[in-house]
Amino acid sequence: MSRSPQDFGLLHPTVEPAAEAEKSVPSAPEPAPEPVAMKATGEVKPEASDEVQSLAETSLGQREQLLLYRFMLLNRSVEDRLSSLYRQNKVVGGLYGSRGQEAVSVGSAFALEPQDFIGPLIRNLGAMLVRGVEPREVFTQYMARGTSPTGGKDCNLHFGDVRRGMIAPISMLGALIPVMAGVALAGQQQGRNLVAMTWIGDGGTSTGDFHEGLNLAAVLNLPLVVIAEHNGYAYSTPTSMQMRIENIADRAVGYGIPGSILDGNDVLAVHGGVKRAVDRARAGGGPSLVEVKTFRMKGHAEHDDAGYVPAELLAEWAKRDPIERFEDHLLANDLASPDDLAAIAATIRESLDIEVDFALASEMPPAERSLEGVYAEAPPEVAVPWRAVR
Amino acid sequence: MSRSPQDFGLLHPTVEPAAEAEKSVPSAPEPAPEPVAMKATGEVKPEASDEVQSLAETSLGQREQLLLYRFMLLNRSVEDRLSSLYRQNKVVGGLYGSRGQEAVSVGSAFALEPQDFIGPLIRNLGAMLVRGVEPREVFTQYMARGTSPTGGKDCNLHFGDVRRGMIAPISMLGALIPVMAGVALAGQQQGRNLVAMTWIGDGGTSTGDFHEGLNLAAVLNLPLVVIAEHNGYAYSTPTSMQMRIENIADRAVGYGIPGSILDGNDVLAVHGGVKRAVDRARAGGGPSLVEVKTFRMKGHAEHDDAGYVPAELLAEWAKRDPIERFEDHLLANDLASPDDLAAIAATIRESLDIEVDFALASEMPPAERSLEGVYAEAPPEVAVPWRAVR
Amino acid sequence: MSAKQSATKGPQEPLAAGTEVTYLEAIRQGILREMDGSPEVFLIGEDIGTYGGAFRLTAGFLERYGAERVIDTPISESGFVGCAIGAAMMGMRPVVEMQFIDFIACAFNQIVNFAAKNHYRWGQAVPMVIRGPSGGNVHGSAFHSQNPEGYFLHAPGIKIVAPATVEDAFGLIRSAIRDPNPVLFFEHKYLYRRIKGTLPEGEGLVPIGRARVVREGTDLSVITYAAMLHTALEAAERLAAEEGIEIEVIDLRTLKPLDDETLVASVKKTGRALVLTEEQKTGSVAGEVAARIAENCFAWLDGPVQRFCCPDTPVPYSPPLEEHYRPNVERLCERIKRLANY
Amino acid sequence: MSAKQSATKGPQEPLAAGTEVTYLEAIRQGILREMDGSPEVFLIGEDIGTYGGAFRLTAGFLERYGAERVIDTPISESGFVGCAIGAAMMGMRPVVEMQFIDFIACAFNQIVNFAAKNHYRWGQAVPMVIRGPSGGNVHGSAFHSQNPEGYFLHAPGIKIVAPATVEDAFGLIRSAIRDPNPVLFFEHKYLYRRIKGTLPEGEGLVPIGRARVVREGTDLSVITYAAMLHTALEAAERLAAEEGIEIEVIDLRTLKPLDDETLVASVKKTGRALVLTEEQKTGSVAGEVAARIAENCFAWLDGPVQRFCCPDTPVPYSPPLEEHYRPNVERLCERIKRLANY
Ligand SMILES: Cc1ncc(C[n+]2csc(CCOP(=O)(O)OP(=O)(O)O)c2C)c(N)n1
Ligand SMILES: Cc1ncc(C[n+]2csc(CCOP(=O)(O)OP(=O)(O)O)c2C)c(N)n1
Ligand SMILES: [Mg+2]
Ligand SMILES: [Mg+2]
Repeated sequence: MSRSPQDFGLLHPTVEPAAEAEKSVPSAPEPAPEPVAMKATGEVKPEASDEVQSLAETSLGQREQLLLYRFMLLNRSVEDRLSSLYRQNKVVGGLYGSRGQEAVSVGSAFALEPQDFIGPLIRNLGAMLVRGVEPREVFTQYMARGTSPTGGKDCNLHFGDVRRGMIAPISMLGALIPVMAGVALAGQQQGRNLVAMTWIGDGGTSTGDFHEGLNLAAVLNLPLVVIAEHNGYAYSTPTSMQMRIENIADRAVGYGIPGSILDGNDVLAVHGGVKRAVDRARAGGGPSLVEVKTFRMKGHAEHDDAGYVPAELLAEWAKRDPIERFEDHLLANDLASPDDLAAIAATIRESLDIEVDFALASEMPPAERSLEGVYAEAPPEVAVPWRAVR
Repeated sequence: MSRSPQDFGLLHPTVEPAAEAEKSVPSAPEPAPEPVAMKATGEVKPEASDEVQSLAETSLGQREQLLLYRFMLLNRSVEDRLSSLYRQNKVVGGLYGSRGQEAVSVGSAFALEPQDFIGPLIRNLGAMLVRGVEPREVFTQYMARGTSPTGGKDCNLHFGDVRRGMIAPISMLGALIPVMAGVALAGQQQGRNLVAMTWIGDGGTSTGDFHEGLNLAAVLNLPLVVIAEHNGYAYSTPTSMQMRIENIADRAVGYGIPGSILDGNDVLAVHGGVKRAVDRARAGGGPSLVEVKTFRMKGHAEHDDAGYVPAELLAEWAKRDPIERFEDHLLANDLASPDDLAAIAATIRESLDIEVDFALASEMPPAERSLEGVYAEAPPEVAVPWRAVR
Repeated sequence: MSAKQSATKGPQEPLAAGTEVTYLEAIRQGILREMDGSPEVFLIGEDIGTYGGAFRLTAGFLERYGAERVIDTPISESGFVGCAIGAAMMGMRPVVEMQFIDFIACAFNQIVNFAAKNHYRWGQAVPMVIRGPSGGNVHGSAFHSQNPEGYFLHAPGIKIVAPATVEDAFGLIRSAIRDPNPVLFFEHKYLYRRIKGTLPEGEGLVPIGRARVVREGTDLSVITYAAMLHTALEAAERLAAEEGIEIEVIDLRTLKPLDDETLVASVKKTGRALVLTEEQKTGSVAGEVAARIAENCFAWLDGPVQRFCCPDTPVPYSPPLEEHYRPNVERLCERIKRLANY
Repeated sequence: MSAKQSATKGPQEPLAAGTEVTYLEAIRQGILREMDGSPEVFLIGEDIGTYGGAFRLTAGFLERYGAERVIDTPISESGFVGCAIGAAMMGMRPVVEMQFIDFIACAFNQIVNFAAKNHYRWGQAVPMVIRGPSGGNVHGSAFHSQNPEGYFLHAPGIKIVAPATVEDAFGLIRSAIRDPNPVLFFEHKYLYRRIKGTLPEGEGLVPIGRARVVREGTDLSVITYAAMLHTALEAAERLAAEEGIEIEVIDLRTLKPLDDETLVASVKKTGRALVLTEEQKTGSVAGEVAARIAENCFAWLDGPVQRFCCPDTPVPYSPPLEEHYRPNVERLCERIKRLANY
């Protein structure tokens, strides 16, 4: 299926690569593009309860693959900017990143349709970018400016936008899963044919809400895709102290839903595997639990030097950097030239200059705003016409 | 292993059958008794992730088997008395029973040692009896009398006694599982070599606390045995609307702990299977999830006529009545004569007359007691000497 | 009365205006009308479909609205409250049942951190109702008798409603369902089948946020809600007859946001205030009300603002204990007399 | 100071009496002494072992006490609070860390329904402490800045402690660990490294349930706790210097059970009371305190009992918003002046 940035109202215009100039109309599907193979480097092993995605094929064509690349690079670039803003004391509060996990957020969100919904966590900036979040929204949020999506009321990636199919999390891990199940339920009730997608860390799978949410979604057969980001640690806690199993996907067994394991540092593998879960959900097959094996390449947050992570482990995973791997793939398969990639990087750089400047130039919010908006005056609008519910 | 009622400070003396007169000293193990086969009538099928206990063998000798019988009959008899007290408006509030599930409570609790702990739910009267609860404690509780174990402060089976290794539940299902994990943890820390056992309904396995408790117990490798009573319904909700899986034991997969399935209407199968889990826990093998297949033969509570349960299903399960099956087994294997069984029934009847009379003759508590005891003045005593914890 | 009989089983039809109904039936009728009127409204909870709910409040709803709008759930309060939150953000109007309101504790995080704060944080409304049987006097013990309003009073973004009469039960459940915010709707189980009233003409909406002066008086204001309203009214009649003391009785109806205006006006008139609730005293709604009166009516007060609540213990089970624990008419009259003579 | 440096990393030794320490170090030292003294005391929570806790409060404890007494858990607040409850019933003395106190909402049911009610229901004590960083002023936004005391105030069986000084932090954590009841110990994260004090000679125990008159005064009582104590003291000094108003400042220290005696004595002396807390106003501890004063000091009051709290909104993130939201010295002085001149 072909995607176009406008499907999601994507991105600052200046970062569109030239190749993206003529865009397909969202509703007009293109002929299926040639699958393009990517060299498998992941070490993911099949387990009794899991299906392992082949890394050697994809349904995505050149244009989509370049989009994936751009989103991953944008993800990393935004976070790099944030890191330097953090060092300049421009970030208010903590800074959380997803270095090394960009393929997860980007590859999975890319498998969605415009009507679908995401419920991203703090490490899913990539997914939000795919849904059309502008970098300035992220910069202003982290810098607590009045122009931020929450007007300075909430921090970091804690903002949503139902028009772009995006629900904001709360900090309490796990809580978003039942909420996204509810989004999926409403989609069903409203005949919107949508899929709800959310993410959870290895650590987050220990929460009661993970269990209650997935079980409820399974019983009600809701179109929910939960992506478990197995990135080695929950803050300082290694996965071995979080659960007594190797593969989070095994938890799917207890809910009677499909569980799969993907190489989370291979954006095509993520996209392909998640797409299967999304398609199944949309076709009425109910929820899935998709485990992606990846690694958190920085500390829990910017202040955390992650001294508890063995250097060898980091070095090992550095070799599997999802962006570098994908670059190799694009180059090796003649999907892009070094110049093409450099051009993408350059446009991102330029656009981020503008975005950061916008945020820096933004005022802090007016103090009295703190008193506004506790209660809603009007309900949310129902986005689509109703089908008969009786 | 040989057990004697005194191990648990058991039962009203009058209900001891004659055969029980000479008892072994708790610490003096008898030679292993001959295994006695019981005719398998359960329909429990093996599943990929499960081990199925053989119903055709047991480590229990005649004396223990007669004890099992007596506890099951006592369990049912106490509940029958409660039903008639309920009809006479003597019970204050709701009445909950375990008809058809007696083998579960009795068989599993019988696998414990004196130092072990149970955390029973409302349908685990049998387990409490095995631990030494006197019927009068139950009658006075249900009748809200001042002589009840809680002095009228709490209802039904909501009482505990750490001296008898018994923790009281709260109504919120699931909550007891992490608490019993804590009992197991303390046992480990204190070097008490104890096993903690608790029960949960099919419905209760949907709660967040089930997940958090079992996962924590698994990660900490705690000596906890959780028995999932798969009895067809959670109030009016059939298991198919509670979970998308056939076998609750499958949930063990997600915690990396052994899961097994037992015929819950075969007290020997329950005892044998649970004993294995208990032994494993005691030996340092960590927690287990033991599913017992059984059926709730009455409504959720006495007021519920269970009109939502198909009559055929009830009829089908009536054929597998755990007490009748065990009677057949005892008779067929010459472990008891009809007269022996009648004698046991008679002593139970007589003793329950006394117990009910005691409860009926008990006063309601004095009103001012309602104000006492919100805060503890002294901590609980640590029951055993400490081993060095460092 | 045949209309009332149909109430406890079988498919439901809206009953005609003027029909005499119980408090429980009024809530059912209110939900029924909202469901008929708005396809967004749906029910979710344990045993509400096939069984019709532990108190049979939704008996017949499954047949009438189908399984997509009457959803039986696994035992997972946090899960299905979360699910309702998600659906609400999508424009649905979930009405969640707690089988007993005590179980709301299991969904505490979803309610106070997700639902309550959402609109403030990022502007997205969460229009939903969580309702269920609360309160004691039925010997339900510590976990089937609680009044959890005090726990939620402190959560900005939540509304809390607790009707005391049939008319208010009907009008407030309808308003709660229409409100664009998360509303906790605490029904008093003791009232379910013990009080009667009449279904109104028209929509019968009762606005959230407005208290009601149920009985006018000049000597002292008793401020209360839910089952205790009836205790207050009984005391008021007795004191009027026996002592000539004229009590003004105010039914709060909405506990959050509180209707300061009505409270203050009453206390300024009477000069004395007693807050009567079934809660455990410390950290209660009664405390909040008393603090507001103390702050806003100081110059008008002829005696201390007093609270008459349950003591700070869990709800005890045995009848003599629970009776001792709960405020009753006798003890209320004594307190009022003392305060009136302050 | 080398003693203070060792505080943030590596194995811990008890520091000598007389050592100057931070509020955070005082809590650590208190726990350390209790763990040294009682093998029943153990710690459980997320990232408290290897990492030493998000605020490094337990840095070095794993090395000192081993993994059996410093237990890193999966992310499961309800699970590990429940686990602590079970262990406490067995005679252990668990000290549970909430990484941020906000996550306590996930364990609400275990706390208010299991731990709090247990002793009343069947006589079994549950001696445990749940502690963690609470409070705002660090731009932590809605989920890393909360003051949840108002939620728990209503739970019979719970004790709540919130120290404002280094000495109290040290003495109260020790008393909390020794108390045979479940104690919520709310540390104020803004104070962690901002205030200093001295480790006492001897055990330094501070009794739970006793407020402290921190500054004597004659004109008006300001009743407060935690970080707001320091705001109150600053205002008191300023008002004494600039206006000649002598404020009596009371630090509650224990929020449940409240020390009515000390409160009432102070207000009877000064005739005016202002309750200052960092909570959102409605349903707050401040409301309970105000209600008690209004009830017990009526005849002595020369002005209305007032509350100065945060408004009823979630904690906002951006600095100007959060500053506007929080009481500060300027606005407090204004309020006090108005009340003093009432
Ligand atoms: C219920 C809850 N408890 C504790 C925390 C504090 N906390 C924030 S992130 C985190 C670790 C999360 O680990 P994981 O779920 O694996 O996600 P990752 O950070 O690795 O992406 C913790 C403990 C929280 N946010 N929510
Ligand atoms: C958290 C929670 N929610 C709801 C209830 C109300 N409730 C009591 S028993 C019950 C059904 C329990 O079913 P199951 O766990 O299968 O146990 P069974 O009754 O079959 O033994 C329900 C819903 C409860 N006790 N706790
Ligand atoms: Mg992780
Ligand atoms: Mg069941």
